[in-house]
Amino acid sequence: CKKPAERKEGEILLGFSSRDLSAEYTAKLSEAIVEYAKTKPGVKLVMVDAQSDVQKQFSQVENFVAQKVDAIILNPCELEASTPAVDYVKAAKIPLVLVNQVTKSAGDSYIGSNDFEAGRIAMEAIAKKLNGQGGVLMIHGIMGTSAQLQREAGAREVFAKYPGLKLIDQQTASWDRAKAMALTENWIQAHKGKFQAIFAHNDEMAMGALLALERASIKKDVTVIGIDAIAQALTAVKEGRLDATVFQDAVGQGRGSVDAALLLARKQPCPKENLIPFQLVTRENLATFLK
Amino acid sequence: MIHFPAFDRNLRHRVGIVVVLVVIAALLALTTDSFATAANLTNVARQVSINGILAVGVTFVLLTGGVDLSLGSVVALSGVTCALFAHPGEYPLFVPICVGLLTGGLCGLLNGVLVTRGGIAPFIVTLGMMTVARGLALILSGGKPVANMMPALTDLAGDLGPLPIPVLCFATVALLSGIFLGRFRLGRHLYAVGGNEQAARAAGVSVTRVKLLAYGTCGLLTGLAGVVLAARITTGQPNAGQAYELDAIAAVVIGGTSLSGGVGSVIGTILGVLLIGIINNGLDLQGVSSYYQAVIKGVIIVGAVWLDRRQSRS
Amino acid sequence: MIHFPAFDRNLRHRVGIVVVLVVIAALLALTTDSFATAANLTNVARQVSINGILAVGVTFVLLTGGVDLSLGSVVALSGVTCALFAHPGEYPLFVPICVGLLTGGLCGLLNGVLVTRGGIAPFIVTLGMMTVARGLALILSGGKPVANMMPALTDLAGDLGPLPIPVLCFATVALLSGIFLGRFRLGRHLYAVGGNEQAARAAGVSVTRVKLLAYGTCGLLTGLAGVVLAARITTGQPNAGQAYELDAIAAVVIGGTSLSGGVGSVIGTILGVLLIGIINNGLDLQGVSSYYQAVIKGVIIVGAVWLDRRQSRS
Amino acid sequence: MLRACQLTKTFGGLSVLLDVSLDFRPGEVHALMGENGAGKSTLMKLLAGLYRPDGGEIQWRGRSVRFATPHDALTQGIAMVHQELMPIPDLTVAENLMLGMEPVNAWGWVDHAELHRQATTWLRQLGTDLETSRPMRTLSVAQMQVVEIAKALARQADVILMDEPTAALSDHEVSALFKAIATLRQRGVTVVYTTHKMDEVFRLADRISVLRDGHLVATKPAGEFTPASLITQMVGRELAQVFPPVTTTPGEVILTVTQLTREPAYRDISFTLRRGEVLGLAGLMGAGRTEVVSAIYGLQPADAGAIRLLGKPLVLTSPADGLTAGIGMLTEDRKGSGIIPAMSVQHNLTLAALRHYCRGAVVDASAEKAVTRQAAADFAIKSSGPAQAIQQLSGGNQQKVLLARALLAAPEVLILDEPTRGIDIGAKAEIYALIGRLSAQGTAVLLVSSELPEILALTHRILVLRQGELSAELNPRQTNQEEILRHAMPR
Ligand SMILES: Nc1ncnc2c1ncn2[C@@H]1O[C@H](COP(=O)(O)OP(=O)(O)OP(=O)(O)O)[C@@H](O)[C@H]1O
Ligand SMILES: Nc1ncnc2c1ncn2[C@@H]1O[C@H](COP(=O)(O)OP(=O)(O)OP(=O)(O)O)[C@@H](O)[C@H]1O
Ligand SMILES: [Mg+2]
Ligand SMILES: [Mg+2]
Repeated sequence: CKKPAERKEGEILLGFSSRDLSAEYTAKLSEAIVEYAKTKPGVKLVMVDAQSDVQKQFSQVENFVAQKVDAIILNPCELEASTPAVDYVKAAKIPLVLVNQVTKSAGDSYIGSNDFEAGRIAMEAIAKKLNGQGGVLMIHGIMGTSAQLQREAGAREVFAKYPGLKLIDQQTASWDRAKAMALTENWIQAHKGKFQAIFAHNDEMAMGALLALERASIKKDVTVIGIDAIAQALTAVKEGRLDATVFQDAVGQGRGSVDAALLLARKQPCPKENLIPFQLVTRENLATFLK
Repeated sequence: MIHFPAFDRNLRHRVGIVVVLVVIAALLALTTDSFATAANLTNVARQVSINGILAVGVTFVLLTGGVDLSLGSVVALSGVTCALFAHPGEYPLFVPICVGLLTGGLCGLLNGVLVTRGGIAPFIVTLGMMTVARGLALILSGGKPVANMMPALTDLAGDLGPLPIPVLCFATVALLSGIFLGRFRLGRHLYAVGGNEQAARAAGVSVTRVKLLAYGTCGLLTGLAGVVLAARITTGQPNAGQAYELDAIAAVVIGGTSLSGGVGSVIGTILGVLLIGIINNGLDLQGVSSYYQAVIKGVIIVGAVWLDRRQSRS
Repeated sequence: MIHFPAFDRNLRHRVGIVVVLVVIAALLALTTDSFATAANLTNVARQVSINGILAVGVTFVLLTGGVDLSLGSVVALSGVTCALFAHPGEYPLFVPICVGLLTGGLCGLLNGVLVTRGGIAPFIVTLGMMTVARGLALILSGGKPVANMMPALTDLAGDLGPLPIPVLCFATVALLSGIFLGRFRLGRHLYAVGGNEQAARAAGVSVTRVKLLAYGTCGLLTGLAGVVLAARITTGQPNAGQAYELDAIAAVVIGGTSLSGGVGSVIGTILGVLLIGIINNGLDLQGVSSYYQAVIKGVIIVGAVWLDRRQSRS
Repeated sequence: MLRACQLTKTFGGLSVLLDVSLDFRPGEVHALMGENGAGKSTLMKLLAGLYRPDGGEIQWRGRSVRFATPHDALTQGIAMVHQELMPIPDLTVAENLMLGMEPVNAWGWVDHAELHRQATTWLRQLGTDLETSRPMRTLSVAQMQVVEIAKALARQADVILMDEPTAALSDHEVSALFKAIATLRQRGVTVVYTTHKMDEVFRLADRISVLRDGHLVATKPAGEFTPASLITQMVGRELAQVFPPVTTTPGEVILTVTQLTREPAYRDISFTLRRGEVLGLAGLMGAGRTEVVSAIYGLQPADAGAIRLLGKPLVLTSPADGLTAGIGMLTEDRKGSGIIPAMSVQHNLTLAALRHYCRGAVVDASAEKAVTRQAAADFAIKSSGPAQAIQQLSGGNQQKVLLARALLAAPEVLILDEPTRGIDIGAKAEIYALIGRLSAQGTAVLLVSSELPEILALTHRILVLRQGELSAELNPRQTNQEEILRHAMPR
């Protein structure tokens, strides 16, 4: 069979399809993967960007299979919809590592964390801060994406636990800071004084909510928590503006997935699952996350 | 063999795009080992088929001088309705397929009715349909992907002999549409309406009927694309198809169809679809970073169209 | 007071939209306590100002019969370039602002050159620019938001007296553009080129210059929108502005500007911007679930345009 | 057979047709006459189903009918040749001609061979052998006009409404058309015919109806009219003299054209033009007259040759260059390169000379309005006001606006390409007088016209173009139509 020309004898070729490089967390994860792969001698990694399109990602996976790569690292777009891509790789008998997002079919190894957990941790923090009493607003990501669905589900579990916690209103801001800002401005008008916390499905939107609250000078009455621990969110936590965020270890996940892929490519045993837990970042434990 | 004067003429007109396509393909074949393999070429064909079906559909609308921005949302909506009727053991295979097609067709017809009877600009009508269909897809699915589809349906994304079924769908759709537009009276009337609506009306062509046909066909094919996509990703995904309309319309316009209507051909659309498909595939094969991919893709498309138009002017 | 016959006429022509606007506003004032408050109305004004600046800019392009799909990406790119020069203590305030404006203006001019000199369809040119500018924004920012902006710049999203500065920007831009299009010779030429390019040329109008002006102005205003957005969200966000072009073009077309060019007015555009803004605000205030928001928004927009066109026909 | 009963049509509160009752008999040629804006086209469009009447009814073979669309009228056997050209630019001549009647084969496919065969047959009947596979956009205005006529003939309708079919045609095609009309008449077909060319009416019409301001003022057999009485009926007053005598003598040479060439349209064109001179350019359809004068205006630059204005060589790449140099032009294609349809009469009028009505870069609205009012009076432009969209004006009135536009720029050299196309006899007389006045003021006029009487009466000198080459220079006082045609006919 034909091997790509740029491949030297004995070199290992890895294919990596990233969910969306224009999203900050995924970009960080992908960078970690690329950088870590560079430190491994005899390894070549090709990265492609699915731009959040399931069908496009499926095509990229097909391209990898056609190229006969030694292993594939997949950062799936979706829980359900990305399953056929996983099945396709398995049928082609190429080792597959899933990172940051599971699918219905399991790969040979999964590195990552569970979005359900992230939602739960963030909401728990809010509940604790409000002593289980108060009004909460929730800003969703793009509706129907698995991150949105699972983060919501995690948060809902907490609502069930604390009957004093009321979900006053919820709306999507499509992961977008400007949209979250406008939404929060509108909510400040509609629900003035009735809410004590805002939970945003990611930090971008949390930053938008934060800016709107600050502009209306009512931030001190409202707790804001996001997810992802992007750089700006960490700074905001440090400055005492943002109450908390949920840390996802992009570098840990990235390195773990490359290691797993190499093990599988060399036909060595590899753990089926490597869960890197989410951690709540507050002002108290911030130092460990600011490197 | 049957003689297709329109086919030959259109191919000759699009010589610029053909040249760009061939050059890019040759470059890719030379610089990568994987491009010119059967497996990869089948991949390219499979990958372009959904955009191809959409592009052929929207060719009808663009020829009449209209536009359809609702493609992506209607793909999602049809995928969802199809998947809702596709749980194993509930209905026979043709039910979800028909439901998906009908959903698309009805959305298209509604677009057509609003454009013709309502006298509203196609841009506004289909922009409205774009948000409405997306909302309906989310409502019907409860915001969650509709999974658990019957294997018979998801098999439709598989192969029939050496050829993937989606590719066969695209080929059939393109062939029939090409014949319809090139050879049938109603097809020619589509060009007439797009070229000069007043003149077509004065010559006794029923402009309303022609436009309804165009939007309806476009909707039906969008429904087909929705079903094929659902089969391929084994779910009805309410947020699928984002910005698919742009890729489809881009393919059509690259292929020489005028946005003001009256000029264009299915063969041009196919070339446009292939160009976009090969650029996407090639850039991924070359491992170009996705940020640079965007830049390169934009430059190649504009460059190809520039070459093509210069070619056909001289 | 200066007399603006064009202004009055345009307002009279858009009576349908005015009625819809008033009805919606009245409904909201009656059903919610919070709508008709000064604070909320300031909010609406603030929220529409970015879309408003973009819409006024793209009105120039649409009047010539062109289109600009690159608005959203260029907003992101200008925001990023502006933010790159906006770190505290590096440059004085005017540098990042000028860099942002220039970025937008250059993108617009390039669009214009490709359309006029290259003879490529505006749809393709600006679609290319859309991907290229997005790619550049990602490359320049390394894919991460460019944070750490000088307070002087982010203050530009604040208030000047009772009025938010973005609103003042929008109002100034709209006023100047309205005067330019309604009263200046070059403004008249813009309408002529859009109404019948050949005839405009035959009457001695320099079509190339007019189009360059239109695309350039649109680009410059897009750059302004990018700077205002960056100030508002305190970062240069490479993935900001997704689909902003659709909202902007929708506002313009709702306001009665024809996509085929030659007809339209800034006052119509303002009405379109306000309609979209009030719908968004109202649906949020009413707490309508986001699935239904999409459906309702689509229906209202199509309905408003239908009413308006019926009105102005009779 | 076809009867209009008390037809009324209003546009935006303005009645353009009031209580018009007329009947059309089988086998007659019925001429509809009237000034620009009298309502002739509106009446025809009502009969052809393009407009619906606001009052009254249409009777067809004794029954009252309502045509919702042109399609309804066509199926009943009523076809129309429209005053405005309606090309579908990117379809072929044959496809345009046979639109809606395409022959199909057993499979339901369009039979292209048959399509072209039929199209060729119809065109031959009109004396042209235009290639039917050419795209419509490559045709000249006259050629498009022929296709429009053939399109109506091909319907084989019982009533054919012809709205100024010969406005853009030269004599050769006109006589072919008349032959075709004679055959139609023998077959019992009704032809309703509108024209502003007086001679045609008396050659063709069996009966003449005159419309004035939307009212029917007379219907009589043609024999009962004389040209003078017809004009009086139309205009409402007597017209002393149509052609003013040429009294001026040309001055110094202002424009020199040497060896102008643009293959394949024309080659080796050289001539001079003097101040105050009216130079006629005659030729058959497609002889290249339009293309030559377009080059002098910068609309379609020539490939080779030189143009000098007052001895200074001109580089003309666009009409803007022509205008700045002091050359003005009225183009032949009213719809294509003339009007800006959605713009108001006022804005259309001042477009080319706008800089004269500006303070700095700002348009001076009051000056603009004043000049519009003046022009509307000078040219008797009939509109509901300067703010009316020009597309709502009658064809002749649109033409007057364009003529006024060309004059407002006050050019030293004025090119008029078919200036009186579709203009009524009264206004024509005024335009002729105007040309005389311009020439007296020293403006050099280059007049392209297919109406030979016009050229003969108005000019100082006539150039004849044959297939892109100058074939003769004639003195209008010492020549006649036959001689011009002899030089114009292809060898
Ligand atoms: N769509 C319209 N809207 C408003 N007014 C109109 C419209 N169409 C025609 N008119 C008006 O109706 C009147 C009659 O127009 P019509 O075209 O019937 O004249 P006509 O007799 O054919 O003149 P011409 O000899 O110049 O062709 C004109 O004054 C014109 O301005
Ligand atoms: N039979 C023909 N076949 C091909 N091209 C033709 C034919 N007749 C004319 N043309 C082209 O059509 C165009 C008509 O030329 P132009 O408009 O300058 O003619 P004209 O003398 O003004 O006549 P008119 O305006 O009455 O048609 C020219 O480009 C000429 O080359
Ligand atoms: Mg008329
Ligand atoms: Mg001519």
